[in-house]
Amino acid sequence: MTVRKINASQAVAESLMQEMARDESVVLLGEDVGRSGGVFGSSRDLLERFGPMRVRDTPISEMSFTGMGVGMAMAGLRPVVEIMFVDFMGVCLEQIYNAMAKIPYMSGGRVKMPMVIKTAGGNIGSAAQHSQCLWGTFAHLPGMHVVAPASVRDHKGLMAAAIRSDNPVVFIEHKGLLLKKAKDFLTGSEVPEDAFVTPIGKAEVARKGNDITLVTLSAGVEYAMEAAAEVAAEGIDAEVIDLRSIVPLDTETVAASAARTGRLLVVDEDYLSFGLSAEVVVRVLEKLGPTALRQIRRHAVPDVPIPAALSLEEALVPGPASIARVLREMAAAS
Amino acid sequence: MTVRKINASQAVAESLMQEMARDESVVLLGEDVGRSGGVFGSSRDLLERFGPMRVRDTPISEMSFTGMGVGMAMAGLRPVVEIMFVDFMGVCLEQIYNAMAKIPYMSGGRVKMPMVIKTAGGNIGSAAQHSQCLWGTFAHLPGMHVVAPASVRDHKGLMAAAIRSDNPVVFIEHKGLLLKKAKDFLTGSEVPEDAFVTPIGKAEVARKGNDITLVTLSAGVEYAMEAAAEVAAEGIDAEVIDLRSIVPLDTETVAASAARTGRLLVVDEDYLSFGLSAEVVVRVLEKLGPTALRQIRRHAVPDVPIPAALSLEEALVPGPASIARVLREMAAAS
Amino acid sequence: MKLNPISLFRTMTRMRAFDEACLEGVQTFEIHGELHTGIGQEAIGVALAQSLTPNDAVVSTHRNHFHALAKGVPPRALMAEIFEKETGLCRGRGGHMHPFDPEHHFSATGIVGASLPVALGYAYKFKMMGLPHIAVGICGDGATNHGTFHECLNMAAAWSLPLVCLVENNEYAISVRFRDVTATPTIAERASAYGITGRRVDGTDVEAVTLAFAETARHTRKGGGPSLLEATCYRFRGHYEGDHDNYRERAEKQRMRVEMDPILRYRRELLEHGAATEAELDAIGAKAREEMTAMLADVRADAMPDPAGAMDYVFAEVM
Amino acid sequence: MKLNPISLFRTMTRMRAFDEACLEGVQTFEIHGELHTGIGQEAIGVALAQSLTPNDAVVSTHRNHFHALAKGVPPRALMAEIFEKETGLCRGRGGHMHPFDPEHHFSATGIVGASLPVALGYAYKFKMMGLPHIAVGICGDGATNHGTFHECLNMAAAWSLPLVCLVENNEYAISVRFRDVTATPTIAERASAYGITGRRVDGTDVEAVTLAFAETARHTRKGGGPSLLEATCYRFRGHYEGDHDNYRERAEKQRMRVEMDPILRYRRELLEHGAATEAELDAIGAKAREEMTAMLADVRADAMPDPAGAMDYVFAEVM
Ligand SMILES: Cc1ncc(C[n+]2csc(CCOP(=O)(O)OP(=O)(O)O)c2C)c(N)n1
Ligand SMILES: Cc1ncc(C[n+]2csc(CCOP(=O)(O)OP(=O)(O)O)c2C)c(N)n1
Ligand SMILES: [Mg+2]
Ligand SMILES: [Mg+2]
Repeated sequence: MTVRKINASQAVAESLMQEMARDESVVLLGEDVGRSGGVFGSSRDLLERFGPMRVRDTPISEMSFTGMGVGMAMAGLRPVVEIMFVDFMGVCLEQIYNAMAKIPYMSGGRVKMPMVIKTAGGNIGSAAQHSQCLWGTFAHLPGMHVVAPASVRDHKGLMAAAIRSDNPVVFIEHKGLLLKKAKDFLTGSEVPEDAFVTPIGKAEVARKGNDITLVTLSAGVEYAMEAAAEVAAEGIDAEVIDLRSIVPLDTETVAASAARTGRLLVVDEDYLSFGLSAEVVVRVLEKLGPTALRQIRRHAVPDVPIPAALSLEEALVPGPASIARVLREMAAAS
Repeated sequence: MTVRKINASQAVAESLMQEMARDESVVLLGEDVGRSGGVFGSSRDLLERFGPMRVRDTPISEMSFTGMGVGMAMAGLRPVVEIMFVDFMGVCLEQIYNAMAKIPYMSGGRVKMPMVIKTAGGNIGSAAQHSQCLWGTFAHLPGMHVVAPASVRDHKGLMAAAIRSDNPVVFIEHKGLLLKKAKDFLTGSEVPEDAFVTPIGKAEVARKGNDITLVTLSAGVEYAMEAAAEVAAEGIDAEVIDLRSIVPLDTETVAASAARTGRLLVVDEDYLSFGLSAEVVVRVLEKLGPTALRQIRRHAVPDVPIPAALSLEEALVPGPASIARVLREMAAAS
Repeated sequence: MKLNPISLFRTMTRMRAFDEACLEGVQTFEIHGELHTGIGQEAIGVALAQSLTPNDAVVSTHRNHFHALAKGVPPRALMAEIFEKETGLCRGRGGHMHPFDPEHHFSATGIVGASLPVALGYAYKFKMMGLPHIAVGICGDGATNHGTFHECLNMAAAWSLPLVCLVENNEYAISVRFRDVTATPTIAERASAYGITGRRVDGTDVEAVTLAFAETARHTRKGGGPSLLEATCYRFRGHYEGDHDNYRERAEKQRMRVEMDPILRYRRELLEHGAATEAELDAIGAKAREEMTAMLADVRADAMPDPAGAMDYVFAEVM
Repeated sequence: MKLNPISLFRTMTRMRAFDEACLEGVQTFEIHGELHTGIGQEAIGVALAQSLTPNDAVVSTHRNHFHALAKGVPPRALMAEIFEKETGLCRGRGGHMHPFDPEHHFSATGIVGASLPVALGYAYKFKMMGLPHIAVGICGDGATNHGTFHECLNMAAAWSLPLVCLVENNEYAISVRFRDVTATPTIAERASAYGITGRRVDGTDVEAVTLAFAETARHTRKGGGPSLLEATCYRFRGHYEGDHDNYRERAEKQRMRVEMDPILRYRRELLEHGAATEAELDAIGAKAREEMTAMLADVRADAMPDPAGAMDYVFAEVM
């Protein structure tokens, strides 16, 4: 199988291309997915290849075209609905959580919902209404899988898995990763040319280590790898776990690592409270026992809207430097 | 001060009445709040008293009338916007979390947002799209206070506090409590006639106890009181804490109790994962230390949409019987 | 289109008997939650039944029983779902507001304004596949003031999708009067904002609404793009069972129950034109009630869902 | 209404110079994120400036600079906010998409379709208090296909609120052509769905759009209820700085930049009618650029917000 270096937006576009070629029922719709190829280029060339009925530029009517996706899925298609930025989910959450996520259950298993919500999150200096990750928001609401790829390879493999899944999947890309050059990925950017599937629900150990279990996902993995490399020089050996998906959450892999290290750090670019970080901690404790961990740390956006000024954003959003700082603090504390 | 027994919907209506009389800038709007007096009667008599400009029956246009509330607040009014059932927040979350919750911060503190979202949640056999609590969803998104009263007294006092607050407040009533008769409240239904304020952010110990710290809110408090009374006969002495608000979260009160009992149970009628229950546990551990608790339990809706059939709902939603069962299990385990 | 008056009458009568049977479950608390009956709005259900093909899709609302019956959803399974039985259409998981029948391309939603988008998805698929089917999105007058009405009609018209938007205008959204919250006297006239034809018809005149719906459906089925049909009617009972309904004048309700009862109206008409005798029509009524009473008895004997299965069906089996 | 041509010209010129000064910050990465300029749409900004009173409210969009300037937001504080400085209108917390100026009753949102609802709130308050002010909700052509357009115009009309909906129709929502996703050729004609008057005007003809907006505003201010004004225009730059903008033909862009430049057009007109000399107009341009260049230098010297204050302002001080 040929393997090349490509970037994340190419990986997503390639996966869409291959899945659409493979299965005629796959349809992509959203704002600017067609003539423009996606504001991050992650649907480039698809309109030319598949035409406007399968690659549909929509008006700015998210509530209705998300619901249109629900109807398409019920009618037997496999829609991929792009919500340009995850921040906009507030205009269409109704169709996402009351319809897409619940219809399989409400129908007593009679209706499948093979639908993907494709959206972009993450902090790249775009202020309060165009930053955010919000995977915690989706994950709290039952009935959907929530995926957020980190490596370029996973952008391709997890998108294929999401499209082929008979379950609704919220697929959250990170704007920073979409804009990153192939050569700059610490987790590598070698991607097989042929289509392949990365199973949803299995975390990956991105870096093995013995001292501290660092759990994160999406761009957090790149930041964590950078931080881990930095503190490694100081003798701190962090294990970096890329969750890949929040629902399902691979507690198994996390708990196995935390049982070894006794120290758990969750790095989350989403808001701190009532989200991913506490859930990971408690799942581990539920598995290992309430006193199994010597140290527990959460490093996330501290419940504040994302400010416009970079000087402020940097003070709030986890990045390589702040992660390294936390790792050092943890290492020093015991 | 005269004190009478009234029910929760009366308490809310009375509080609205008094606050509207007190302050001309308070305005109530939403579906069926006027001519019908609210589907649960919690805005009865207000239209007659204050007229249609201050008590506004709206069309089913939640996104826009929620945003209208935001504009009213910016223009100097104090809007109370009713979203009939919390389940409908998916059609207007945009204005709630991107505007109402963020504008104070985005404006660098120049704009105040004295706005209340009044809504009803809770499980009373109304199936997947008309049950749910969703306080975890609001709480994850920064910038708003999230309140859910339990006692009749708090329905009145917290509503007054919400209206007088310069911060946006999501006020989640429980349908079961709104429909409950005054005489059936275990937490009492004596309410002063005059207006009063119950501060937002301070939990209340609804029942003192030494064995297990049971943290809950809203109808959960009534269920917990019933369960605690039941197991008390068996020598299990549970302390029941009514959080009253999720944001701010009164970690102080919870941690103080848990430090004494060593056993923490969170009972949450909202979905289990990525919500209130894990957050409470981790806040306590962050305060007391990672190995401070002998037992940790979460009892919440196990990440499944609410089914229509009561036989199924009862199997999923915490109630007096299931809470008593968990308390017994905890007591037996150590 | 040739109408069979007796069949129209019978279908209306059976629909009403169906909902009346359900009402018995409300008295006994077998049905908890807020049941929305369609009583008074039967003629519109019949109009649907007369024109739809098995492959057409219908997406309905909280007030969906007649639309489901019209689309061919098995009444027995529907009633069992309304009673939340394991034998129900959705194994008791959905309940009366959320019946899903993929075989008959029928679904509903309890969220106002959420039906049209889903119908649009079916319409899109039909167009994409070049199929001669239509998707009918149903909503109430209240729902037409929701943003999705605008968004969906716009998209359907811009892309010429086979969507029929059928509005049941019963003048109220719970307690809120249509005229108090709507800028235009009719809904049909709003069609011009989408360059499509809108039509208003008396939805309690079963022949008129049947013909109007048939024409509308034919227009859309033939590739004419989306269409909008407003059928006026009146809801005879409270918004839901348990609604105090004190926001409508008693006099108004009494008058409307006489003037706007589609079954009574049609009965008078049939008798006047000698199309049937009193005895024949009474027999149809009696038979319908008998059928539904028997069905109710059957449904009551069905088992409730087993709590052990409460967590089933959240996700599809893993591939 | 008596227009002062030189003042119109000057205001347009200053607006463009303002945005051109901001563009310099994009080159240098002082402004990161996606800056949306209004270049090409100045005449509409001027129209606002001519008719609004200090007490009127304006709620704008992601493309808000000219509307802010028109409403009297101090340019210095606005530019500092665009550069995310502590001296900015919102202390660097809001940024270019979210300027809030309560003193001048101006705000904006980065969410498409989210401006009209907020404007409606101001309109409601004005009506409730019996004040003679109007609220202007601004949106793009793309935003008119969002549900809030429908919901807000409906409510405003049903309750006769003083809302002016001003649509800047630049034919594109990022890459999506208005005509590809909209059922009607114009937006103005959709007004009929709300029983209000809709009007379409050439938004690059500064006098025409100024007069049209003035009439529209007067109608609404006088208690005539809401109104809708569609101003046609063309966006000269990419949707945001950094946009590849390869979805618009180069030829189209070139042609439009000549034909639809409101400043060039008005310059030609003024010269033709002898209302001003080349030198006078050049001087106005030079002065505007000078002013904005100086402002830019000032802003650049301002401090970035102190990270220590990153958590401030989430909540108001406790009572
Ligand atoms: C988004 C949303 N808002 C509010 C409700 C509560 N609600 C249920 S039915 C209804 C009235 C609907 O009126 P209409 O569309 O005219 O239908 P009708 O009940 O008259 O058949 C309301 C407000 C809801 N289910 N969904
Ligand atoms: C709800 C929502 N959907 C999508 C976007 C992304 N977006 C920002 S501006 C824009 C296009 C807006 O077009 P239009 O309303 O015509 O305004 P213009 O940019 O042309 O001035 C889009 C799609 C958004 N900000 N909010
Ligand atoms: Mg109605
Ligand atoms: Mg535009």
